[in-house]
Amino acid sequence: MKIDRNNILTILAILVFFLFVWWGSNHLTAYAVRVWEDTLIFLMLSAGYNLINGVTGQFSLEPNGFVAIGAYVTAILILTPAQKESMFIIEPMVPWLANLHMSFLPALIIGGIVTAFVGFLLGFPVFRVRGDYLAIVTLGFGLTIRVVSNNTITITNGSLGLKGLPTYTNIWWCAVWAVIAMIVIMRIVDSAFGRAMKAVRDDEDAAIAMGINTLWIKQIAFVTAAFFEGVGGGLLASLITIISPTVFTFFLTFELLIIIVVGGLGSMTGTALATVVVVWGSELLRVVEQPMNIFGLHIPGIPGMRMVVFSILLIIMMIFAREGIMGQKEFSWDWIFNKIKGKRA
Amino acid sequence: MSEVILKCDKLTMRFGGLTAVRDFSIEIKEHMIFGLIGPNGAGKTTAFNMITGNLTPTEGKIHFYGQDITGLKPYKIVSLGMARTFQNIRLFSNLSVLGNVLTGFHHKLKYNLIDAILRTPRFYKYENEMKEAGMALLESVRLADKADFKASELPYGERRKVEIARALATGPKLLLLDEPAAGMNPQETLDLMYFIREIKDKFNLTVFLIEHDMKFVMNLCETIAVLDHGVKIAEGKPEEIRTNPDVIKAYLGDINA
Amino acid sequence: MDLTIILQQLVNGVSLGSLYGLVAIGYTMVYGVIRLINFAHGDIMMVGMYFAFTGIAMMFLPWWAAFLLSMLASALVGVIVDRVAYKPLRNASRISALITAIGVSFFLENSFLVIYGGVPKAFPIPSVFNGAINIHSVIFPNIAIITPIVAIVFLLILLFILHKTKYGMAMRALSFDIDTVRIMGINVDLVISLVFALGSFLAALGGIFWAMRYPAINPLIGIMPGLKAFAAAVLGGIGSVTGAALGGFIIGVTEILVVALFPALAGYKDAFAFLFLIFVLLFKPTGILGEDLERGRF
Amino acid sequence: MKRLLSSLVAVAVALSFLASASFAKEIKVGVVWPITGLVAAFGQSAWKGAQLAHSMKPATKDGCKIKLILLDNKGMKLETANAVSKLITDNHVKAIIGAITSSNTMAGAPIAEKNHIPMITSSATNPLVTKGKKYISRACFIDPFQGKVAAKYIWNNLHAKKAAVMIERDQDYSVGLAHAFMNAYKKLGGKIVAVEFFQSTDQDYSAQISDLKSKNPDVIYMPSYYQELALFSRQARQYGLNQPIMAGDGAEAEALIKIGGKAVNGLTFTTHFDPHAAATPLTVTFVKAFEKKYKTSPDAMAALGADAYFILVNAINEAGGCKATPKKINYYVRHTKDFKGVTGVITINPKTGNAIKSAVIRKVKDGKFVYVTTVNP
Amino acid sequence: MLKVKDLNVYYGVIHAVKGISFDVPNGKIVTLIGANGAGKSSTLKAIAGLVKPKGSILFSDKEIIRHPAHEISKLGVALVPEGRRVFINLTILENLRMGGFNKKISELEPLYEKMFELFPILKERAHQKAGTLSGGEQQMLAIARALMSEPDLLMLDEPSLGLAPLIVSEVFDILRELNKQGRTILLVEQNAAQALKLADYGYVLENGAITLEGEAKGLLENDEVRKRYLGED
Repeated sequence: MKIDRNNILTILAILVFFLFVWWGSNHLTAYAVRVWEDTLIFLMLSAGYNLINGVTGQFSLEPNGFVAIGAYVTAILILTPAQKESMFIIEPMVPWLANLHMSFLPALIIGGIVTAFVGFLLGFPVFRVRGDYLAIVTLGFGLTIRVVSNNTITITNGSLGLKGLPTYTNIWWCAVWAVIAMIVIMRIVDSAFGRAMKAVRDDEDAAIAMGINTLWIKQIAFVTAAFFEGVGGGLLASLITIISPTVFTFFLTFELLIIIVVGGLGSMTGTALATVVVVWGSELLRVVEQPMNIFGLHIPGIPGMRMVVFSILLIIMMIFAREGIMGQKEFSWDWIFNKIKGKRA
Repeated sequence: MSEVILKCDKLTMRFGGLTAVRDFSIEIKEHMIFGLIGPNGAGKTTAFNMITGNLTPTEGKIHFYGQDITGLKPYKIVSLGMARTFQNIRLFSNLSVLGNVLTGFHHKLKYNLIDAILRTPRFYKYENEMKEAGMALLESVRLADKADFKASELPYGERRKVEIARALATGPKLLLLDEPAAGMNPQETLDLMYFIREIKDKFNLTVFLIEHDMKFVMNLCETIAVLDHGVKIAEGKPEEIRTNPDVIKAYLGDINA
Repeated sequence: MDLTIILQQLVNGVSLGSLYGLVAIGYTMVYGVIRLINFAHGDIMMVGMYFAFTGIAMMFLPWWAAFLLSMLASALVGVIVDRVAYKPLRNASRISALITAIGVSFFLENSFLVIYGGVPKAFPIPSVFNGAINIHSVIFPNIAIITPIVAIVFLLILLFILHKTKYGMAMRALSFDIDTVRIMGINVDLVISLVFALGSFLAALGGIFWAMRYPAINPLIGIMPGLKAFAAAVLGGIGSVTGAALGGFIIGVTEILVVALFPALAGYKDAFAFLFLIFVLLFKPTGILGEDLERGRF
Repeated sequence: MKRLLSSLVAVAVALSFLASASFAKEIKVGVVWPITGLVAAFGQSAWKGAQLAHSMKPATKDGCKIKLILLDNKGMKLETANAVSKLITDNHVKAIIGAITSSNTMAGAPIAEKNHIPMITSSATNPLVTKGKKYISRACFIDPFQGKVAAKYIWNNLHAKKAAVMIERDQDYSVGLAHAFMNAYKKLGGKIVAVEFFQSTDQDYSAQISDLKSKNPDVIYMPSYYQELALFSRQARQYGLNQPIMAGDGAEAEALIKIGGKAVNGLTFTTHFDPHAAATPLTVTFVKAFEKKYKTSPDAMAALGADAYFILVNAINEAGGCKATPKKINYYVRHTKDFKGVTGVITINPKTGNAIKSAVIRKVKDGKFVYVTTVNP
Repeated sequence: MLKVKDLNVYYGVIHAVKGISFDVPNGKIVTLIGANGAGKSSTLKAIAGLVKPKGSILFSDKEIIRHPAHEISKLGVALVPEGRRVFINLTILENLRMGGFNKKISELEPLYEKMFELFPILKERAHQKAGTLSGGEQQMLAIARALMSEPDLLMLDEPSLGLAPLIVSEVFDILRELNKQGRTILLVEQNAAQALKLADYGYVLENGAITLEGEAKGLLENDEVRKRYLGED
């Protein structure tokens, strides 16, 4: 890596971030830490998702499927053989998986790699279609993963799911992985590969005419996204300690979609901001379900109102502010310095 | 004197029951400017798309420098040395002018994904090399001062030039231009004509273009083929085409009317 | 597996398929005119079920009146959804519109959850639709026979509207180009509202018949049939009404027959529609009867 | 956009202060139940029960007010974990009631366990929920017990030697209970002649029914929820499959009879309580109050929700009202002995946290649920 | 008949038409010429109500600016859009029916007859899909479709685009004929030579503003126009 102003600033920013993590893990309430853990995992998931949806412009709806794969693989690897034996009450687990056991880091990485490989295989059929068709086909993939995990009982334990996973995930795991994901993805975006991805997004036929193997470029984005979504799934699995086919529903994809749109499609720094806004916002929205007194007026808590308000806010945002926070722009040091010097961005 | 670089042999393209192009044969020699004319819907763009690999001909063969390229993927054909522009200018609107040009280098990229992620010396070396080459190319088409502009911010005429520069970045031997003068006024068209001649010499190109503007084609091209309803009805030097009775009947009408 | 069972299953499949078809028509028409996957369409099914439920169980209307009112009210909901949420986004990118549609879907689900509660309601089945008939010891539930008939009748009515009335013609023209329809002196927003009304009307009809097959309704009940109906619409060729109906029949029949013939695969039933869809898209990207709506790429 | 969001956040923060401002002498109890999402029905029902129980007993003996804070988990695991965490660290609750389903409860349990906050679940019946946990207890019996009760009833009372099982493949509740039943039934000497699978929201059971007809069991055990049970019963009777059907506690809902009509007549199921076969005096007062307030009889979810609350209040009482520490509360929850709750007499095993209590068998007769018998552990 | 005053069209930040004013008198042919991106099409779209402009557009002394497009059409303004835009998925007859959407059923039959008289080619193929027509035939259909509403003002956006020179002259002949029958025409063209030969009056648009105007004959003689738009040195 070159030692120049921007890289030094980036390293400093990362150090400050970890300092915040260190401070937070000691001073924030367990609940706040918990929500920050969610935020960081979601940041990793949505950064990957934005690479394929925002940067490469391939509107796909598969992340819940990828997250599920990563979660299952990691969970299977970190459970002890004894735990698995007691859990698989319908049919015993296939022996070669039942006896596999390893520590968290290799399990996460294998989870990511397996997911990436599935993404790679999936890419060939799905990228033969474009636009809305791609959306619906990838949506079907997420659904298929759920159906498969319900039925491959000797691997996934069917609807009973995998329970009592060891809780390795903590704020440090989340923070380090989120930073790795952001660095890797932003570096891909800021390279010839990223340019090719944007070219595919802006005009796929013209990109082909430039000699770009667009299938390959889409695959790079897809597989990278799949890897980080798989790792994120592993982190989530160990965080919530129990996974079953119903955990990773379309709602997860939908939340990620909201994040990348709020942040601005194609903008990674926007995604980071939006992750914080959306994850914390939806926690803060719990207020609307609590009974409250406003100026002496008693409003009883209406269960379910949170989701109603959430969806209304989303619709309003799409109508009035659909560019998101950052648009397609990216926060960068050059941009700041130019801003300070008053130059054209 | 010069070698045949593109040879189309009885190309036929059918869409369902419709035959868009029938038995289309041409030969293009090195360093010539070849024009293909005909009304909308005559099959010109279809012929183009077959040559660039966007469509696979139902029948017939295409040879490029003697190599059979029929049915090859478009990006492979580009790497063999053939580049194109589009009728309605298709730039990457959210990339800068330089970024647009750099995409043309992608097919001969010299670093891999790992280099990009780890920011290896190789990454910096070739990334800088590419940027320099891109700037040099923009310099040579007199667009260097616009390198940082978004492609969508440029006026029409310059966008066309950027599109051509982008195609040049792929390092073509044969450049295919789809109605380059569409939407330009006579003054701009004239500029474009000089521009095409200039880059042809500078980059040692062969040019194959589709056009409507008769004056443009007649002045620029050495050989012209005329397509009508998917069939080539004439081929020859501009003055031959101008006086060819078939062409007059099917296409030109009384040109001085 | 003997022949009577196959026959039974076939009738069943046709009945299920015609429901998918009814819902798929709304997807295909909306997509045809404004290029939007109306994610909330499955939820309109749910809205139809709840309205009909309210009519019969709470307002004590005769069933036919409740059904009709429910379908009309659902049509109105469809129109309102379009006017409020989709119309401001006509010129926005497709992804914005699609996300809005997902937002509308969540809004409908959750507001019905707040209004009616999450406890599934028992949908009252009018006696006409209850019971079964016995033909040569093969038993056909009444509902399985009535459903396809109703579906075909409404499909024919719809085709008549599309091909023999001037507003139907305007709808077909819209699927080609909105601005040009506008300069013909046609109030395009009105036509789009009509499309939403027709689609939602049929979705509510589909919903009501769905509720009579599975009479425990909850606010999330529309999601799955909605997705499958969309798959049916794409399979049949999006933009084509007959294609949507055909796609619905195909998905319904294969879903039931595969389960009947290969019980081991029964668990994969819900994924089946999508695998089928992927397969079709790979070999015929525009679906069975579809035309290429993206025509003119070069 | 940014301005919109920041002002929204500001309003939210201000409101949350208003909402959480408290003055009275009180002790906070968190409730994590699904109010939205796929299993919202159960959460809403349990919440009704708990609210009623709260109105019946809003404070401890020494006048310490109980404040219930309900958080919706949407039936999702991640949300459950967040909600439990929030209740503990933001709301400073001393104990938690939740969550409805076993898997959601298990997602929240490790956090309660780590923070030493007692958590009592009203209706998570999977044995793994409390396994190895010191702070997790439950107000309901566990699946193996319910399965055993059903097996015994079929073997002893129905004298059935051959049973078929219908399993709802994608519901862990159904899969778990079915296996508990099969193990118990086989131990008694019974024979499982067929195992059929189906899925939630399946509309058509004709394939399974024709298979069952050919296997000719004496009884069909179908541990599933009421919608599927009602639909299956209707079609089974329509297609001439007339064997008795036995089910688990998921059967209990008015909708079973509304949907099933005559076809569910005779359907028998194991459950937690019967509102009209009073097990304790509390049953009578609770059912009466419930019927007065909600114009309907409480279902098992509501009764269990109330019981979870009553057990907790009882423990808080013992632990010293407002002065109670979570640790003490947990001690008394775990040492609940012969507590006369709504669903019967409850004793909690101090070691496992599982409730030891009787199960009730009810059946449908002439369009009504009627009491059959009580099976003691 | 049409009086445009200080017309401005914005697309986001792009100022496409910058305060132009012009008149189209009754019974005349007026042409707007200029290069691609000069704002010609935007002007027509603004008049037709397809984009939201600022300024004033008086049609038969009635302010129609910001009226919805279908209202403007009903007042008697018809547009033949750029690229023809015939409904390729409808038959030729249906295309005509779309043009006469607001006509009573009884009024339609004579109008069809009139169109078939004007464009005999359409009659032969009345029941074919418009997509099967050639470019020139589609242009005829687009004009016929516009005429079905019996407009007082007929606007055409680049009718010569992409047509063989032979067909172009045919189309212009028809316009001349229509004008003789009393139709007022506003024509936007890049093919300046043809357009000026046909028109009574011309305006030259450049970068969204009018730089020259005058009798068409006069403009044809103008050196500047000859150099820039007719390509003559």
